[in-house]
Amino acid sequence: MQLTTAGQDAVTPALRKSAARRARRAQHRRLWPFLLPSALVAFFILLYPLGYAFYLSLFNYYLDTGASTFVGFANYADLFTDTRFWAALTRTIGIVVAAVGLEFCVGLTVAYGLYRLTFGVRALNLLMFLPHIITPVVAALFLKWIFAGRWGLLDSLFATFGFFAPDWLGDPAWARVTVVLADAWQFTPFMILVLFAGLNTVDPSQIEAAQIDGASGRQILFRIMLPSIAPIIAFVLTMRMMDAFRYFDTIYVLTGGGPGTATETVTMQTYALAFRLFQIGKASALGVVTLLIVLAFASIIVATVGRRKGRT
Amino acid sequence: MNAGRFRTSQILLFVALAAFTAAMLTPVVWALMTSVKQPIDAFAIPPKIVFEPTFEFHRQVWLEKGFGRFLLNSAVISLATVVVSVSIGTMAAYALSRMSGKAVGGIMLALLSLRMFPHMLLAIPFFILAKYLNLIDTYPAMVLALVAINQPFTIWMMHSFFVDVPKEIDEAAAIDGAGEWQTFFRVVLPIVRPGLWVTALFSLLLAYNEFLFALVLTGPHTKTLPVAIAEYGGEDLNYWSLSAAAAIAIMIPIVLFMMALQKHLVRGLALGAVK
Amino acid sequence: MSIQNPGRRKVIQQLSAVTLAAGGGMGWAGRAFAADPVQLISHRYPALEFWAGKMKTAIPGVEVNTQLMPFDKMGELVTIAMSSKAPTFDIVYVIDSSIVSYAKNGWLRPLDDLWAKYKKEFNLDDLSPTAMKMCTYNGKIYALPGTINVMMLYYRKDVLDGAGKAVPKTAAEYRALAKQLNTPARAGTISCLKPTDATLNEAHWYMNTIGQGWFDDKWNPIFNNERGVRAIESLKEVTQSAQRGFASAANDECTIALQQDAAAMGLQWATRARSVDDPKQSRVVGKFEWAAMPDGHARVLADGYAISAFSKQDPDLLFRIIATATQEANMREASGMLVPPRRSLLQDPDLRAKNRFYAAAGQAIETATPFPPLPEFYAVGEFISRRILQGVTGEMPVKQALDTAAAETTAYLKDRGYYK
Amino acid sequence: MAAVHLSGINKRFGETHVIRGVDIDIEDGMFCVLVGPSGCGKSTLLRMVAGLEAIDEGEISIGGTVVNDRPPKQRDIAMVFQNYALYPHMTVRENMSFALDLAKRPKAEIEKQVKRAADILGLVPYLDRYPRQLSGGQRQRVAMGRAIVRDPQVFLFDEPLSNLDAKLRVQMRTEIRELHQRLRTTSIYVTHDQTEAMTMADRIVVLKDGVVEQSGGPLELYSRPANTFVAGFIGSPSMNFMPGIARASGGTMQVDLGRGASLPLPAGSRADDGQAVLYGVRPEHFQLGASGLAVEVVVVEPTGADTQLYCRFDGHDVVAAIRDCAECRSGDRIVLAPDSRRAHLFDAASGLRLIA
Repeated sequence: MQLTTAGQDAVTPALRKSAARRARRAQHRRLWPFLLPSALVAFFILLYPLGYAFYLSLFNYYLDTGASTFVGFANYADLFTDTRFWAALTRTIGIVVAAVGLEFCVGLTVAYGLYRLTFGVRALNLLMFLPHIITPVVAALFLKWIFAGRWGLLDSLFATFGFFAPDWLGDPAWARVTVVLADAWQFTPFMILVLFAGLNTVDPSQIEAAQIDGASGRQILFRIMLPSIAPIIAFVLTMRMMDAFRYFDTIYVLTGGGPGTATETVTMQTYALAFRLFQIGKASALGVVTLLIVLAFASIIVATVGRRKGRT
Repeated sequence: MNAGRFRTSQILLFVALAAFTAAMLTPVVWALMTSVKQPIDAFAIPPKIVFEPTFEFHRQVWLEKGFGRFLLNSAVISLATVVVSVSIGTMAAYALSRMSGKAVGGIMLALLSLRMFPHMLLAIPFFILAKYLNLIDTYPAMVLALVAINQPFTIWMMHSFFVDVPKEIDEAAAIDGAGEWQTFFRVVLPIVRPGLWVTALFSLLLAYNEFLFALVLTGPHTKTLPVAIAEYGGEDLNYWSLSAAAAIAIMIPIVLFMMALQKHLVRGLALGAVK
Repeated sequence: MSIQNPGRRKVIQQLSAVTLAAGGGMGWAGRAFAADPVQLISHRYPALEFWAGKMKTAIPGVEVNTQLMPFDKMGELVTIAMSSKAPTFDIVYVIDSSIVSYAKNGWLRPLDDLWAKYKKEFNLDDLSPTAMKMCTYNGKIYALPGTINVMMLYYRKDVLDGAGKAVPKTAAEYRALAKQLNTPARAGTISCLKPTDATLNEAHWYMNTIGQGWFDDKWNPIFNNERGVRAIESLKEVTQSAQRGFASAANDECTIALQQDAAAMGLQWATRARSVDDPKQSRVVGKFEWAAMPDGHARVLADGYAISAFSKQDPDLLFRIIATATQEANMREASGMLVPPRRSLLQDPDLRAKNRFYAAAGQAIETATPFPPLPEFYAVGEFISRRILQGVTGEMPVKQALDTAAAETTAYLKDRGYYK
Repeated sequence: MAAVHLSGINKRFGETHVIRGVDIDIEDGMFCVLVGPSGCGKSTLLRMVAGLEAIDEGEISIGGTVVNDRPPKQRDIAMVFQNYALYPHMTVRENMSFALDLAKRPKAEIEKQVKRAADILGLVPYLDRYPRQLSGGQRQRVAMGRAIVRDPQVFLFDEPLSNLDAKLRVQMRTEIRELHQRLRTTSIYVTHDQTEAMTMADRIVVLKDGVVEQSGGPLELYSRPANTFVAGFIGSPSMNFMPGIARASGGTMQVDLGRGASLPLPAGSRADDGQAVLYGVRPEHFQLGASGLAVEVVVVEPTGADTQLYCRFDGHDVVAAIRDCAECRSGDRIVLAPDSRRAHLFDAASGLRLIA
């Protein structure tokens, strides 16, 4: 047998690349049929409206009369000079950060509690999940009965003892808190479930090793378990962040964005633009801007946690 | 470890978690009570814990307001959505998990952005599309819309399960003589079955509870429960009691479903859940 | 096929259509209803539910499908459907503000011909001119009124008597009284300032009694003039004596406050009068009395039914359905739930005796002021109500808030072709 | 059964050229082991034979048919994976019968084949268990069973023993070998472990950086390594290489290792005067003697059968495996005499064996 050398580079790089590409394409061709149905649905039913929305965002288009003129990026320019938009955006980010943060902290605490608990876990887990399965429109109604001024459960309960609790929905600062609590009520269960499942994936031998090294329960949680479920954390945070940005139904029912504009989020403003002012072009522009902002946030989360994962 | 102390700490932990659960359930329990109270008691100050229950509103919901039909609509639409969405989403997720190259990352990110777009802006094009296809107030319109908005989540979720299946399994199947479809259906899919249940549950939740598209795309023949409930949004307190009664009713099927699936749920999430 | 009888075959058919759609891409069978039923979309409150019921049986053999829902949801749905010229709805519930905007958009069919044709048969001349004025746009009739709804003063006779106070005659008296009656357990008055419709309704009274109204005759905003600012300042002052949670209260929340003895008086719709006397809802049955709002100028509206310009049904048939459902006899039957828009009924001694609020309602209607007949009023109301709320909650000085609203309103109206 | 021929195989992953013009001929019924350090391309080659990796250039034929463009299922091969790749949701029986089932073979035949394979591998008691209920060795057997039932033309093994513990590995090694004796199916076996290669192969192919360094029978590679890489890779402990200069003195060539040590040329080799060379001696080819390398013992490791001495010579480590050397202690100075009939000489620059 011959000793062969690397001297067969007579093949041009282009040819080489095309061979590799051909192989990959063959592999992809076999997988295409799997993608096709979903791609069709995504294209016709999602991408098309999305593209259409972007197209509309270039017009000064009134939904009610159908009057429309091409304005280029004027809608975007208008948005960026609109103080109401900036206020709504800052407020939205505040609400999203507070809500998702609260959900994560409570979710993690409870998930860890469930993880440590040795009995009754399944029943508690199921019961805790209930708020998450309630239809959002109805969930908002349920919460209104709790938080409404005077005759709401909280207020009237406190009043029974001659103590007047904060005006949950009527005070601008408290209204923001209430809106955050409302979101947390509905989505902390989701956090708990996912994080609990995540904690259960941690290799027990790692934990035992840490115990032998003398780590405390808290150290084990923060130094061993959390780093090893970092991708799960990234997943729930991203998912929640994206959905919280679209947070609408509950706010609409609870405060309608009020008092004043205290709880008006970007999506509330989109709604107002589209269905009150019929400025569908502007609303679409706002939708596109929202999408880009959220995409940026999502990339940051994924990148940060992704890097952490690389380190551990 | 001191067994006694261990026991005490377990009980304390249980009590704390039970208290948390109770707090979380308060609005639900309160709504349940509201549904069996006359409005005069439901919104009394101070709140009434002891009252004479009335099943008037539950009776009305089912016997007079035709919620049985809406439940049927909801069931048909959400089950069809789950079946279609999970099957095509799973296929796509499998393909994406087995493809390489930059395009895949791009597709996944594009899917994410579809999830982020405000739904109310999709409602209008959806309506126009459905009108054009003459599908307003039909099941297919609603199912298609739900499948579409469900795709990103389904694909992301299933993708995370599929990437956990070692590629050697596919290769072994290929060598055993399985084609792509056989590999998918007979080998890879059964392995991720717990994940399939989780994805199905969340898709079901989304479809069952979807409101906005249902409002726009359904009509008298296909109206779903959330829309039916929201139609009793206000302007009379009896409507609130009806909403409460209907809301309690709408939860029951999902609760039962959850109970049946709970074992798969935690296991499924633990299996993949984007490890 | 009716809603109540689902018809298993239909379900199975549609299920298989779904499967078909899933398997066969875009090629599926559409739906094919034999004789399309008439579609009604309407807001829901008890009186409207009553009308909807009557429409179903109005013409024997004609099936009427009804969709009743909250006002804003209905608005979204109608906007989406009508803006794409969809024949989804045949009969559409409208109020004064939607009549002008829908009519301007060309979404409604003028009814003058049908009106003339059926005037005799349904005694349409008896309909109140106030109501008919609100059903008219650019000289054409667009809707048949079912109700005339007006906001009036609800007050607790027992509480006023106990405090030795009389029913307030002026806005200033009202303000002072609210302050005097206010206690932690029972607010001096109700205030309903949930964005945005409720705010507009309530501010309307202040803007027309203390202020000089919303617009001048060229549609220039005047609500931010000196008196307008004073009007909103007064509103802000009154909210000091309003029930807790007023900032997120709409009609329902306010009604509960009245029913549960949590407020002594307030501005509320006439259609709610019955519910404070309903023992299943109210703790204060028989204790409320009513009057026109001090200084008049409360909001009044007509609600009724219009025919979609895109309907494929016979307009004659649709008109007859509406007219039959809202005929005099039915109005008499529904008298407790609504204020009938017929002169004869409003004056009817029987009905007046049965419904304690009729006298006050009649008076209120006479002194009331409708919304400006600006088709875009509902739209610019978005700016105006938000800014008013910012003024009331202290996010912004009232003057600044109203000026901002005025600027936004002008810009919006200008973009829509005004002031040329 | 069939012969397998690889000719002119090239493969690149992006910019990396992982297989560079490889030619291998494997005769029918032969057990061929591809061995080399990790990253040498041996697994890639195997996967190309299996059809799991595309071939950029060159040709692979099985049983005389070029299979380049055939998917795995048309190549009539079976493969055992490093992590076994058992189907976790199938029982042992189902795992083994899956391929036949896909091929739509009659039920009775499938039954018979599974039975046969289970008998051979001692899996009969485990047929209805799931992979997760089996030990590592048992899983390994199932993976083999899955290959056997197919009765393929070629068996492919991708480091099948690397996940097993040492004892089991030795045992399975023998079993695989026995199996091959019995079935005589052409087999290609990939490993990084030269011991496995030596003990199992009919023919070994040593790969490094995508190039075949040498191929041949185990003993051929052991006694006549073509270059220093193969010489160092095959055999355990590794061959000692001592740098030196070839010098002609008195009509014979000597290798001058410095420090006054000078050794005769190994048998059958030649060198030019003044050529820089490497003198290679396997540890087991040293003896204690009077003339040779004077070294200092650093560590003594008795293994029972022999004693391994880790020594120092002129700044190099030298390892010797000596029979019966109980009396050596670390720090001792001893003289190691290489057996020049079994020593090797390589060119210091190219690493190639210098042959007379």
